[in-house]
Amino acid sequence: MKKLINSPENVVLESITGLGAAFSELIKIHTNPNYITRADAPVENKVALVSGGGSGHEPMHGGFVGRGMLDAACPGAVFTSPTPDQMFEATKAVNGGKGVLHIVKNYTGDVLNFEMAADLARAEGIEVEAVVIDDDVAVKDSLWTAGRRGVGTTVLAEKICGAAAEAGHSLKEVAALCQNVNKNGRSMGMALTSCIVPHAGKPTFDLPEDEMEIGIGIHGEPGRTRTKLKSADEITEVLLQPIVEDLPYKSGDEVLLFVNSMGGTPLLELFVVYGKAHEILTRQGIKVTRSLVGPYITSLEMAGASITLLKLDDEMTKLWDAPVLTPALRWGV
Amino acid sequence: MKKLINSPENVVLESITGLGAAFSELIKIHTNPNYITRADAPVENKVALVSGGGSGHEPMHGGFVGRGMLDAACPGAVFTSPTPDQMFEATKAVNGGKGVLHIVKNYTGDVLNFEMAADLARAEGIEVEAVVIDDDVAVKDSLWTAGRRGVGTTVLAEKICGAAAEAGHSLKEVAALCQNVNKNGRSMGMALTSCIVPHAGKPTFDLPEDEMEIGIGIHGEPGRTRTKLKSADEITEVLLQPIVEDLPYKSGDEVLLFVNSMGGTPLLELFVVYGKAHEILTRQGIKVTRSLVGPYITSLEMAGASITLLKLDDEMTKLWDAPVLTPALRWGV
Amino acid sequence: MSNISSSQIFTWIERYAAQIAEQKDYLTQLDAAIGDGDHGANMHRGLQAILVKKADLQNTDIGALLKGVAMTLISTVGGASGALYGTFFLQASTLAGGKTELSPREFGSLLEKGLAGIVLRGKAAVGDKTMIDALQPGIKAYKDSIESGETMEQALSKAVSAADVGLSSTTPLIARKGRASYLGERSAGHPDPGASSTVLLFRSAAETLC
Amino acid sequence: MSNISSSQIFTWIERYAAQIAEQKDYLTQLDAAIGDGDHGANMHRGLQAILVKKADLQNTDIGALLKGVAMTLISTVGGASGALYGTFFLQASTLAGGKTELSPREFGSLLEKGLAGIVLRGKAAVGDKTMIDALQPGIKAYKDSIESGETMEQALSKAVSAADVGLSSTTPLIARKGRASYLGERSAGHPDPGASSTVLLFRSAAETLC
Ligand SMILES: Nc1ncnc2c1ncn2[C@@H]1O[C@H](COP(=O)(O)OP(=O)(O)O)[C@@H](O)[C@H]1O
Ligand SMILES: Nc1ncnc2c1ncn2[C@@H]1O[C@H](COP(=O)(O)OP(=O)(O)O)[C@@H](O)[C@H]1O
Ligand SMILES: [Mg+2]
Ligand SMILES: [Mg+2]
Ligand SMILES: [Mg+2]
Ligand SMILES: [Mg+2]
Repeated sequence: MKKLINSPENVVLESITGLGAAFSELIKIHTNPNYITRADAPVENKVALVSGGGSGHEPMHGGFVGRGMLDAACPGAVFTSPTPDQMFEATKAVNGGKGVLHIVKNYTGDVLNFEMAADLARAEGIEVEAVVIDDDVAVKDSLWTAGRRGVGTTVLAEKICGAAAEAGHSLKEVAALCQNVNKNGRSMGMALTSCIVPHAGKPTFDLPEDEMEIGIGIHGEPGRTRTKLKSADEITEVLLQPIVEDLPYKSGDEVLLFVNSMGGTPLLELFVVYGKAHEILTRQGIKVTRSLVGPYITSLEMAGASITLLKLDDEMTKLWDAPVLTPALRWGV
Repeated sequence: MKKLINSPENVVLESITGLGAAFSELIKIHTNPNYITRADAPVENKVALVSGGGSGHEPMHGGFVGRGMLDAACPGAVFTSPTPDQMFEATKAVNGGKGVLHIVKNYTGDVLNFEMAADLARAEGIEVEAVVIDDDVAVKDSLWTAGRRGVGTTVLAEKICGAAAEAGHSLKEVAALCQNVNKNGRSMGMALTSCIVPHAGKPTFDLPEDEMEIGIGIHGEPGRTRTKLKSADEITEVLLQPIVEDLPYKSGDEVLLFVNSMGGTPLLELFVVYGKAHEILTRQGIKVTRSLVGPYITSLEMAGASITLLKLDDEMTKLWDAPVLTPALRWGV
Repeated sequence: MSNISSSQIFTWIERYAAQIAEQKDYLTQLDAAIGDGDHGANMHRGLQAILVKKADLQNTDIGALLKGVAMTLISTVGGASGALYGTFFLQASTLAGGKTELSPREFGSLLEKGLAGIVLRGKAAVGDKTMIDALQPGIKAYKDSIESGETMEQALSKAVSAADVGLSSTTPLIARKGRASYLGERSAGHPDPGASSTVLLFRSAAETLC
Repeated sequence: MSNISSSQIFTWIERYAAQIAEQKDYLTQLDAAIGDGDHGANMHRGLQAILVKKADLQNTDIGALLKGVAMTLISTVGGASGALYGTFFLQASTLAGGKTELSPREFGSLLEKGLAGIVLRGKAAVGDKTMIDALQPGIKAYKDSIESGETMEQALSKAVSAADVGLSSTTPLIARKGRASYLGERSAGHPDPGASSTVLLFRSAAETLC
């Protein structure tokens, strides 16, 4: 296993320690239980945003803690949802008296552990709302299943809701906005290679040299289908079409186009995908008015990409453009 | 070869087209010959900065074009220096009447092609200065060789000199500053895996599962030595020690610590290295006052990392903090 | 029929920890096929954390012991299994407050209470390809056996068998809950990792509680 | 001894393009060992670009032809070799302005002028493990042969042999110029890719210019 780590047991703690050292002006690392808060937390009279999930998706979520985005992030073990005590402590630490929003990706583990944390926090009199992000069109939605996974839209929701909280919106409003972002966001991803979970020490799945996985999640889990390798243009089509059809996104819509690297795919390639996606959408009359391109919600060193579309309204666009000052997203300030 | 591309021939053009579509407010793509300029180029009465090099190092250099950094970038074929006509056209396009600085990484191809371009530009009456960056301590310096490679310090020089140009410094001043940044910057890199050059279709070198290359450059070239895989802490020591000893950096020095991913190494791991490097320097009394962590000067999908130290003075620190608005670096604006 | 002492309960958990340690890679392998390849590591982390607290957990009543087990699992395992196994022991503990021994029948009620907690949290039913597919038939077999006057040994042996059958029944199923559900039809043909770790829970009980 | 016509010069370049196309992967392999694995692709890109301009380049004097070759290499190859081979042909072209044929001796002067251009740009000398190690002895052998009254065929055949010996001489060397120099002692034991493409330049000349 070729990794720049010391041991699978210590990688998460050592990594967030490094993150904290690099960005000590923006964030503060708390350990035992592990969570990351804004350096200036709690911010009085602001709705606080807490997210979290398994590690291995960096910069999400720790890299999104800071002004205009998250107040706290709770990193679990690699690909394993964090435990309730992490979210409970984080929630208490960032509560500024206006309530706390939990932004939860729809995985059974994340949902259950966040629920338990919210119960604990409410028992201490903290107002907590939770919004579950479930935007992955690769997974067929149904009342009878765990439903869709939460993927790329999470990043956008954290940015947009973080700006709303900064602007003084109430907990109910920020939660409703988060629901609305989730309702208007759709994603799909693919993998060229598997990743290696440090504890496992070998690839989660074997993928022959001429095949790829379509419809993968962000935990190294296999996708919906395995197909022969295709060109970047074809892959972009394969990812984009189910997304566009699902909402559906229509001619005249304004969208944010988010092309994400799963970690191992370099920018050179990512911008080829972005260019093609932009071209396809433009041809369909869908206007790309905002973009995000890069490794933002990753799967360790997995090679592959995901595409997220978010249908924007004026409010969301304004909130997207609002200042943000975090380790991984920085603008306007 | 598992890549999100359509063909090795088209990957660079398609990628910069995507880059241009994603950041049309900041940059403009010119083709035939290929170069990327600030959207508002030429900026009158400002020294213009032009850099360039082989592609495959993204976000460098195209991602660094914009306010407060480069005026133009010239992308060559993957790992192949651009041709003089690219730099010549770019130089003409961004010249705002105050002269143009060429920031050149020390590779024979880059140096020769930039020289030819400068000759052409000077023949048209444009004042051109060139500064060659050669900061790689893995390469023994000597009058009789091609000298050290230009690596991580290039990114820092482009940022700092871009800010100086923005602040109205003259061409002579910006060139002298660039020399000074180069004089105070040192780097060293290592690889866990080889990368695959699209045209070649297979790894540039074979690296057994339990070995790594120390002292690699950014073109998939083998390093100085091949050793058994070590822990992240040990690798950090192996990279940092020759850097610190070379300048040397001394107790009391203020430095910028830049920990760079070669592309395939995810942030989870990179921050482990950053944390260790920060700890080692702090123990030696070297004060890390600024940081940069992430994939900024890469080698396609190569797994590995490099460390760059830059000894800061007050002016450099101020210029580092100055606003920058490019696809890949954005702050203060 | 003799009662179950609190020290036996701890021995049960200790045996479970040993079995998980032994099967860790196998459980992870099962989870890699249809999940995210961490079930073995998750469970192992939690149970090792319990062993560290041995001194505290051994010298207390069954309610406090089970609550300690629950809280440790909840705060160290993470993932779906941490919340669910944690809830199982937490709910079970509520019926054992202050008790230092349990009758076989009481033990059955604890298991049922734990199961109800998992169902409430996870909203899965038999057939969804989860730990429930082993846990529910295992508990039912235990209770039926005790009700019909059989020994603890017989009851736990029947529980193991029923859980095992439940585990096997998950193989052809298409998952409807948990991470495996994202795979849709590709989840069929693999046993459920959580059901597999549940079988070990019964097996370690059979080896320690009679 | 007959003169070299401008159409022969183009045929030379065409043959060179064909040989590069054929040896592309081999050259790249040499460059992967001690450089960055692009020398074959670089040269191939440039020579294919020249072929595209065939119509223009064929109907012109030797000076313009060589200048066209030079400019195309310079603007399509990139890397060290683009600048250096480009400079070679550019400098050579300065001695052939308006000419439609060259005597063998004039041709030798062109080659020498080209070599001087490369040396001026690249500052390498024989022994630095670069194309110079093949180019310089090749040109010297050619000139010596012509001076001593031998035929074009003999002169070019000697040039090929001398260049080949030069190429072989690069194998044990530690590189002092170009990318291979970064490898230090690890560069020893591999032939230089640029010296290898230079041998092909002589070989294609031998096949087309006599
Ligand atoms: N809703 C649910 N109800 C009951 N058990 C579940 C549910 N979701 C998942 N599980 C169980 O959890 C197991 C997976 O646990 P684990 O791999 O540790 O967590 P995660 O899925 O978060 O990675 C599954 O094999 C399944 O038995
Ligand atoms: N300073 C120099 N003088 C002469 N030839 C050189 C010099 N530097 C490099 N070369 C030649 O260039 C060849 C490499 O060309 P190529 O691989 O196309 O360019 P790059 O090194 O930029 O990737 C080397 O094998 C060597 O023969
Ligand atoms: Mg998990
Ligand atoms: Mg090259
Ligand atoms: Mg799992
Ligand atoms: Mg080369």
